[in-house]
Amino acid sequence: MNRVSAAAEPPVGSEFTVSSRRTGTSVVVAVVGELDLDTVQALTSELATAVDDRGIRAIVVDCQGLSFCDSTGLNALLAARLRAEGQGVAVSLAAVPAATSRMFGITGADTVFQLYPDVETALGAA
Amino acid sequence: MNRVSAAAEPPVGSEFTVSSRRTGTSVVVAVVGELDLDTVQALTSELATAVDDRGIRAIVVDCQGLSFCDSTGLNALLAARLRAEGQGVAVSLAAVPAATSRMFGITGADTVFQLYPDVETALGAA
Amino acid sequence: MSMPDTRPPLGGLPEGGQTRRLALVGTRGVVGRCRDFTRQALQDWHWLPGVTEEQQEVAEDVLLLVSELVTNANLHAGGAVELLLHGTRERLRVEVSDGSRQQPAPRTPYQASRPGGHGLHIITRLSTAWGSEPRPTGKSVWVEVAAP
Amino acid sequence: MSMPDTRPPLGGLPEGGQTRRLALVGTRGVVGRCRDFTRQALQDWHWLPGVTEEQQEVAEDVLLLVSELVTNANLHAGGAVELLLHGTRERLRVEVSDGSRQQPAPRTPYQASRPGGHGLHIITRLSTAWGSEPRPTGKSVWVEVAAP
Ligand SMILES: Nc1ncnc2c1ncn2[C@@H]1O[C@H](COP(=O)(O)OP(=O)(O)O)[C@@H](O)[C@H]1O
Ligand SMILES: Nc1ncnc2c1ncn2[C@@H]1O[C@H](COP(=O)(O)OP(=O)(O)O)[C@@H](O)[C@H]1O
Repeated sequence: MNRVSAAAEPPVGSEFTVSSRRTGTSVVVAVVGELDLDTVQALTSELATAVDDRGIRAIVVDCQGLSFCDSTGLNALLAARLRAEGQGVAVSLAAVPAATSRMFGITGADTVFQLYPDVETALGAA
Repeated sequence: MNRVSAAAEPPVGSEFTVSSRRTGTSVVVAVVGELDLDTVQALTSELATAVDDRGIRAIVVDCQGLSFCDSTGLNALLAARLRAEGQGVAVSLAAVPAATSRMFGITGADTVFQLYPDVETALGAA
Repeated sequence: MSMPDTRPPLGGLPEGGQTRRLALVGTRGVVGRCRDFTRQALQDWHWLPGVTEEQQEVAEDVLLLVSELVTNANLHAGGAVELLLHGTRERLRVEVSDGSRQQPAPRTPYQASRPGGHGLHIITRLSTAWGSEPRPTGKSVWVEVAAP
Repeated sequence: MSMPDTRPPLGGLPEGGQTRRLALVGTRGVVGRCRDFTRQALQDWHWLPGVTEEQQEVAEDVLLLVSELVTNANLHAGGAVELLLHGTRERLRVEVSDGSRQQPAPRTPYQASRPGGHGLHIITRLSTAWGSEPRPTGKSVWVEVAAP
């Protein structure tokens, strides 16, 4: 067998991953990495799946690993919240890092979302 | 002044741009390039803006320049359609190229969307 | 013994086929890069440009399949780690490996009008076979397509 | 004559400042790449890592501003063509040029709870000044931030 190997392009400076775990009627969606125009679709898809999941009453977005978030990320969260509201599902945010917390203050997002210091507290309130 | 220039990385193989123009109560959203996970957010944002625009009754997505579309692109169109339906806005597709047309046949999207050979016909039907 | 193959030879493809691998890092811009890499292989292997309409369509199907596999690895498995193409005169095999042990599973019921679940549906319809295999640090999801 | 500047010198920044340019092609993966490029400049110019909390915050604001400018060029102007950073001891200027003559305009009313319109709101709040200037083949949108 004839093998041709291609090297990867230099690693990009950031990655973004989203993962979900369900506990009872809540879903915890954990976001890790830099959330922006290039990466947002993974979060949009995951939140849409969670919202559409019939048994779900609450979605907690675990932001502990969120190393960057701009208005594109905020838009994804706001859009999911609007959709979720229509189906009686609450969306809250946990462990928002300082930089994103300031952005939420500037944009008023801190008055739109329930914010919790950690996932456990958020789940307790759900 | 001290100048440091950085060369661009090699051009990527594809771009994706979305642009809108309004005619009466319709918006024509033209998509050009390859639509996938990396590029979809531009379409999602533009469609959301069009759906939220109070005076709009119909959105025609002009696919003439769409050189690639996978299920991520389809999902964006389907999600916009669901949202638009809720607000009495019709979403139709015009000038869908052959490859995407086949994908729409496989997924049943051709039974979900009104498809038109060109934008003019779509606007006439709106 | 089988009949002699009268199809035009697929250039660049020795007996036993050829393998090309693209290592991947991160999730940014990876889907398009994988299609570009595949497009190049399809050209070198004379699947592209397709001489007949059917050939052109099969090559386009392959690009769509690559896109669906890599997208799924990015959305559901923390990112694609490697794209592997193996072309022979008879078929093309595409493998996308990722770092998750979780298996792909078609969503049911299939709903044409709703977002979600279309990727594996497309894969099922366009490939001659597909599956998933464990790997030391995750799994790989593969599809095969017959040469046109 | 003004008072002598007692702040620690911003390293790598000669009188008159320094300019760095990143040429951009396409829209794929460009937003993160522009932040990486900016992060490097901020390090070289000693804005990062911030010694005080305020310095750290200003540097983070700059990365957010870059992200917003490039995102807007990608979403509303066919893609960013160039990112330009100009740092002096007093301030940092970021310019993102694109190929569209259309001007950015804040969406009104501003609605905190709805998607859309947050980019220019963030830009207005975090920059000391911002604006848009015509260029031969489009325009550039710029922001300025005072050195911490
Ligand atoms: N590479 C993968 N790793 C883990 N799970 C996967 C992978 N690919 C697909 N899946 C699972 O299969 C499901 C169906 O995939 P698909 O049909 O592509 O639709 P979608 O991505 O829209 O959910 C996904 O929701 C996911 O749970
Ligand atoms: N670079 C640009 N070129 C053309 N128009 C722009 C640009 N940046 C912003 N705009 C216009 O300004 C509007 C407001 O931008 P922004 O506040 O970032 O919100 P959003 O991008 O969510 O619409 C956009 O909808 C667009 O019409």
